[in-house]
Amino acid sequence: MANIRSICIITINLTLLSCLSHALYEDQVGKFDWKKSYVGKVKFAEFDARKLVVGTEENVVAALSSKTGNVLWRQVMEDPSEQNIELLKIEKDIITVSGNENLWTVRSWDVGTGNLITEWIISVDKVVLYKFDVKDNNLYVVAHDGSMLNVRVFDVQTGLVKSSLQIPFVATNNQCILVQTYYACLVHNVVNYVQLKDNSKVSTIPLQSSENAKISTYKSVTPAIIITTSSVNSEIVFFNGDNHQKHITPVMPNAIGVIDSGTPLIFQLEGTKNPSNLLIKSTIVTNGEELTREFEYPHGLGKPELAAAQCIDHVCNLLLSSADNALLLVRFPEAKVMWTREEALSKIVATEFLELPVSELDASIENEFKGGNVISMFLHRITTQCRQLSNLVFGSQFLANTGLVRDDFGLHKIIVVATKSGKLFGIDTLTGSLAWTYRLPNVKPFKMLDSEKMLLFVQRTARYAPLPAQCTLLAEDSITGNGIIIQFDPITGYSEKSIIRLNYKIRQALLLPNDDENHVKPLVVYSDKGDAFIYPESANTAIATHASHTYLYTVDVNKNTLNGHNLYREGENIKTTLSWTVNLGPSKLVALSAKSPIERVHSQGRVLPDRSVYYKYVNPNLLAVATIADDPIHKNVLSIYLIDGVTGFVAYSTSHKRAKGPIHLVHSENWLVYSFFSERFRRTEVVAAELYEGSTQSNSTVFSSLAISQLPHVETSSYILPAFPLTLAVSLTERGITNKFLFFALNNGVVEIPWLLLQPRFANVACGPEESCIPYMPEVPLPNEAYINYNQTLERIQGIAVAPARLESTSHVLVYGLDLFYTRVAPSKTFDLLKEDFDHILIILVLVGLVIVSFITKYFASQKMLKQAWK
Amino acid sequence: MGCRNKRPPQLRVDLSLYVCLSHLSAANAELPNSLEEVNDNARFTIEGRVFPLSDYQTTQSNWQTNTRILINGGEFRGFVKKDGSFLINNVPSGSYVMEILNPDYTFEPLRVEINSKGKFRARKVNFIQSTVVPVPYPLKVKALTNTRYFQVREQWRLTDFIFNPMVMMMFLPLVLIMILPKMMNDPETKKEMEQIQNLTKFEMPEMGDYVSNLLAGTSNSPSQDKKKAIKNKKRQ
Amino acid sequence: MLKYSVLIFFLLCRMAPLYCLEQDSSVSIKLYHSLTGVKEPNFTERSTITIHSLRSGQAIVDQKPLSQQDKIQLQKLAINNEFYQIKAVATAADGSKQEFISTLKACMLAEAELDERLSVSLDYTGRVIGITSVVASKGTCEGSSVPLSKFKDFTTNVYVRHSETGPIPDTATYIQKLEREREARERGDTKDNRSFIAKYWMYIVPVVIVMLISSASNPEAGGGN
Amino acid sequence: MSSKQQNRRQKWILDNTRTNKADLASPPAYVSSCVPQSHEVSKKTDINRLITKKSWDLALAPVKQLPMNLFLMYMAGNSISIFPIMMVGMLLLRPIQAIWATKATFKMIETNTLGQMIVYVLGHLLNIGLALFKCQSMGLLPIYSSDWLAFVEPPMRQEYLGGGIALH
Repeated sequence: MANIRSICIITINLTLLSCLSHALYEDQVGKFDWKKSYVGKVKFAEFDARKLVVGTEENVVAALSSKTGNVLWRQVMEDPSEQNIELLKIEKDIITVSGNENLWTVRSWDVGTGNLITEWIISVDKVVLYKFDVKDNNLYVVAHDGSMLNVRVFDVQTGLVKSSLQIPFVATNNQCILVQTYYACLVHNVVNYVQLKDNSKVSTIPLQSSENAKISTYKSVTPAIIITTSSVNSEIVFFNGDNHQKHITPVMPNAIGVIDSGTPLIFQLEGTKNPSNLLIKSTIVTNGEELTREFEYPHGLGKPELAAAQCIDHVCNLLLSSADNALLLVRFPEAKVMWTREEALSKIVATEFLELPVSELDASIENEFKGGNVISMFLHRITTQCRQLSNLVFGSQFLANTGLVRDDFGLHKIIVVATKSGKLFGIDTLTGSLAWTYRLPNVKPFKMLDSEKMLLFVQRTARYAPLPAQCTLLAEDSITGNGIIIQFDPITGYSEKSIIRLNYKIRQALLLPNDDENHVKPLVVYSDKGDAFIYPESANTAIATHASHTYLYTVDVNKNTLNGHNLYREGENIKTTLSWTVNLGPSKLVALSAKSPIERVHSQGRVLPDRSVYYKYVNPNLLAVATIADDPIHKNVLSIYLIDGVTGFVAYSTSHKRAKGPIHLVHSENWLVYSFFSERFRRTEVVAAELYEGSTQSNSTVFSSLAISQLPHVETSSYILPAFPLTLAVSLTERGITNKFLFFALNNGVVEIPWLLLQPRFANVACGPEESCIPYMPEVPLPNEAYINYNQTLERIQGIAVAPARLESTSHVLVYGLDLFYTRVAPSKTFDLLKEDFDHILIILVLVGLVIVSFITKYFASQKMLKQAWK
Repeated sequence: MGCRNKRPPQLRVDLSLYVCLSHLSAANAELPNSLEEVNDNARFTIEGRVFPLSDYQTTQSNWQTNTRILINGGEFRGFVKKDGSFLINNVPSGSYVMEILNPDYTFEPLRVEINSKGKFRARKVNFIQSTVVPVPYPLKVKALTNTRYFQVREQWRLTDFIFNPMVMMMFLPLVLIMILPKMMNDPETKKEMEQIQNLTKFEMPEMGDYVSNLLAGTSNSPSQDKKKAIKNKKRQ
Repeated sequence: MLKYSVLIFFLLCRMAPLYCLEQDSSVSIKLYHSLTGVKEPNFTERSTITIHSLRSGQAIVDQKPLSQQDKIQLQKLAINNEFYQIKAVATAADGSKQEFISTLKACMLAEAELDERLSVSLDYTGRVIGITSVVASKGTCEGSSVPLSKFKDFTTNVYVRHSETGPIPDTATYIQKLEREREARERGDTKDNRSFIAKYWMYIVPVVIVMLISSASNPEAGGGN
Repeated sequence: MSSKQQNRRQKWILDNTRTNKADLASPPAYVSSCVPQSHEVSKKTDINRLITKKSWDLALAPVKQLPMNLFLMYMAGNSISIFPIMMVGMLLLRPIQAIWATKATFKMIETNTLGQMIVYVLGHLLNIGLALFKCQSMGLLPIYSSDWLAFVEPPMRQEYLGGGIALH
């Protein structure tokens, strides 16, 4: 019995030593993982033959199939926080200009394959607004400093300057656009424009009403602008040499031009009386002939805008881009939506895995004792069991009505995802399909260190059958900056109360661990004024007893301080009071990590080779904080602190000199892993620190942060990571028995690294195969088999969400970034499941064969006995 | 050297320093770290070329698009052209790790060092030891292998089954039981066996006998002596 | 009555130079406490602590005696299971002041007979980042009545806690180990030309013994035929 | 019982008292000292003696097994796989069964065999001890604190903490 553990360890260790992590078999590809590629919010879009080429705010150039909307190729350029795409045009090739205020990269790409053709840079000293456009293989770069236009014309392919000219042009810069070779500015009540060539003169377009006027580019082959005077009224002005010509009828502000077999057309979108329908209007420019089609706009999408259009033989494809970053392709004369892409999913700000409700049938069994008399209960039982039997025999077609039904192993879950654009999604883990969407208007995420986050809490799971599950999302009103709360059912996406806009700003929130009488975990929202509010309000009394055991901490990133608060109940309200402070002073707080509240620690100690136990210091209230300080001698100094969140006691602190970000922290059980870039050795280092109580456990029944009997003993060890991590996460299983995996998100995917590989070895304890210990290796091996995404590229990974399955061996992993990738991992292999390649047929055949053979031999044996008896 | 031919002409007009050195500079380049501050607006271009494995064209039709070149994990990015060459523009002097990422092929990362004068030095990345294995610049990067992400499923083979110790243990006694008696039937072998057994026959003392002798001897001997004495007396 | 106690603590002592600050400095800490609970804290002066050398962590604690009223208040806090709060104002050698708050359960303090530990945490430069008052105990309490006679004066043990220097990957020993292994392999290659019996005696001897025993155990079977 | 014994003795008795060496002259070349002593023969043939010998044989059988078992256990090794486990299991179970069946084993020997029985039981106990030692060296005995670690419940959490980066 005692050795079962060691057996497990030995087998695990053997597998570890053999391949260091368990890899996928080739036939498992796509069996339980899925990947979705996104490109981001579309900024530029152009059709080319059967392709749709887009340039997005994520600084990505991609070609989508106009038939299906799938990504044909995608090229990810520099980080959008540093560089942005400023121009995308298809001449012969795709030409993009991306960069920041004084440095631009001009690239041309092959439309078919996405190969780079040329790349050259424009670097300038003077920081003014620059405008770019391409016409006839010339790149026009216009710098406008208020009084003068500095125009340079480059050859797009070679980067050579063809000509450079200066044109006097007086205008404020913010209302100017460059349309092909025309530069136009809105100045008071007129629009001035000039053609970019030698000795050209500034012309003027007078406006009727100048208030709120705006000018924008008219997307078309011919140079033209749209002058918008109101939200529904605007006009197109075509340029022709030094002259201009207005289109006869006013158009909608987002009109778009396209040439269909030589006929120039204008496409516009208009609303209809039916709010779910939209009207597409095409107008022939030359004669004003109109053709309109009404179509049903898909439910749940935001306000659309025409992004691009293409016509081939009177069949037009219109690309619509909605306010919630979705893309739609509408075939025009049919007015049919060909496909939609939810590009909002390229910016995920909150995730949560939720268990699904039980099937109707199982639920009906649970309701058994709610019936009246014995006979009806008996009948109920019989009918439900008959149905169960028929389900077992004929497959589960009876349950197919929803599909979102809990399975035995908890492998089927729903992922609730909140995106930056304020759209919520429910994603099915089995297929990756969207179960529901919900759009929140005027919502933005909170700023948290260098990322953007919303707070998503699960107040009630689907376990309490008749009551639906309940999630709560906290975010910020994009107009006022006040907090918003939305409660919704994560399984259906239905919200009873819709958005509650609060009249205060949210500083932090905390979900209490105890349910109220409706099985809802109360949410305490802490405002910027220091007040605490409870949602739902009815839970106020229920938490009265728990309030005194509940503590809240806040980390002020601007002041670099940490504060602890006690919660107490006064009358009907919950109040907070400051209970501790830690001041990290001039150092800059760069990372914070708390333990997962659902994590369970199964083993309370580490077994030493002499089979004694070294007890872990498992403090669920421990916070890990990383700061970086500028130091005159050591450049940057990284400090890591482990701070108890209840008392503010600094349990451990360490510092690394000449260390640089990005810092990633992961904190679990009794250990902490962090990674940083060492400038001294110019490599990424990963440090694992483990906390121990010692060879006795001070209190084995309760853990209290307030009672400290001995300081934790810290073991550390450091490793080299031969890569550049983007984020760090750790696996999570139901009961915490399974070994832990660390997930390092790298540029080519997510690598799983067993914690045993990083766990600090005790200096005075031997380490070898007999001790089931992997000897220390300074460089963390990254075998190809450890990539959980195998050969699928995951770009710009921003986070990894992990959740346990009901099966102890397995955890769910969702990797999000520009791509969305879901898989399941089993750090100690699926020890609680039959192997996938378990041969049921062989076993059955062998058993049947044995039975038959035994019967045959029995027959022959009796025959022989008979014969012998006769002898 | 295709990369030099395809390199775009230098933009001298207003590009602040666009240096593109293509001579081998592994020689006497200084450690750039010390010179970082000297001239930090100088920007350089790293060039090189990716060489495909011979089976590239057959297995991955569009490997150029799927190959990304990252400097220091994404600080700078490069793209591969159709002929395999690449440029990374606008890199300040310093020491960088260049990774070439392709989903199906493994490339070795390289450390590229640029000093403030624009001298390039490339070497293999070794985080553990400070041994320098120089690599010629402009870089020529060859794919090492096909990347294998998957475990190979074990196939059921008869030999595996037969040489399984359990099976051996079950079959060997069977063989012995079946064959040995038949061998014994042959008189000659029987004789031989006997001979062998005679050879290895030892006379081992029976232990029980020994102990009982010992015990009996100690307990009985005085009485026997007495008996003897009595007998002797009788005789006399 | 003034009570001086000098307490020296070397905490987490494994390697002294690990915690050596680059510049030694001194800190003086003024402690205030609130005996009115955390809801409306009312801080009164309690003691002054002077740490002359952060490197050595020597602290001189100058405790102000507790008045009878303070003791009664403290007892009340302990009975009602309320919190005892301290405010520490640390004045560094350069004159910069920082304020820290720390809270602990009054009943725990009472049960420990006012024996508390003050943890002064420093960052790598020796600046104070946090001052926490802690009672050494194995468990908490939910309010307790302690007789007044147990309340005498605060016994404050000051722990100056430095920031460790983080570990760096141990490449040197690894390289040595690899080299040793390589050498061993090379040596092993040359040495492995012993005779068959010399190499595998441990397998041969048991086989021989088994044969001997088996033949000895059934001599009748052999000789009986 | 004694009469029965007597009968048996009658049945097998070989009256060697009658053979009188003194009566007959020794054959030529007979040296009396070289001939096995006649009283030894008489001892061997003594029924009582035979029975004691048999009973001691029985009693010492477990002790005789001990070296064999020792060797077997040494050969089995400390790895945990089916055969060593089976061997250890047998080694542990057989003596226990045998101890239970001590009475039955010694029933056929109709003398007072208490001493033998004790030796027999002790021998089996030695074997059990060997089996336990083997279990211990294989790590199958839960005698260390680490063996009970899996049953240590995680301590209850007394405080609950929440929060994060201040959003405003």
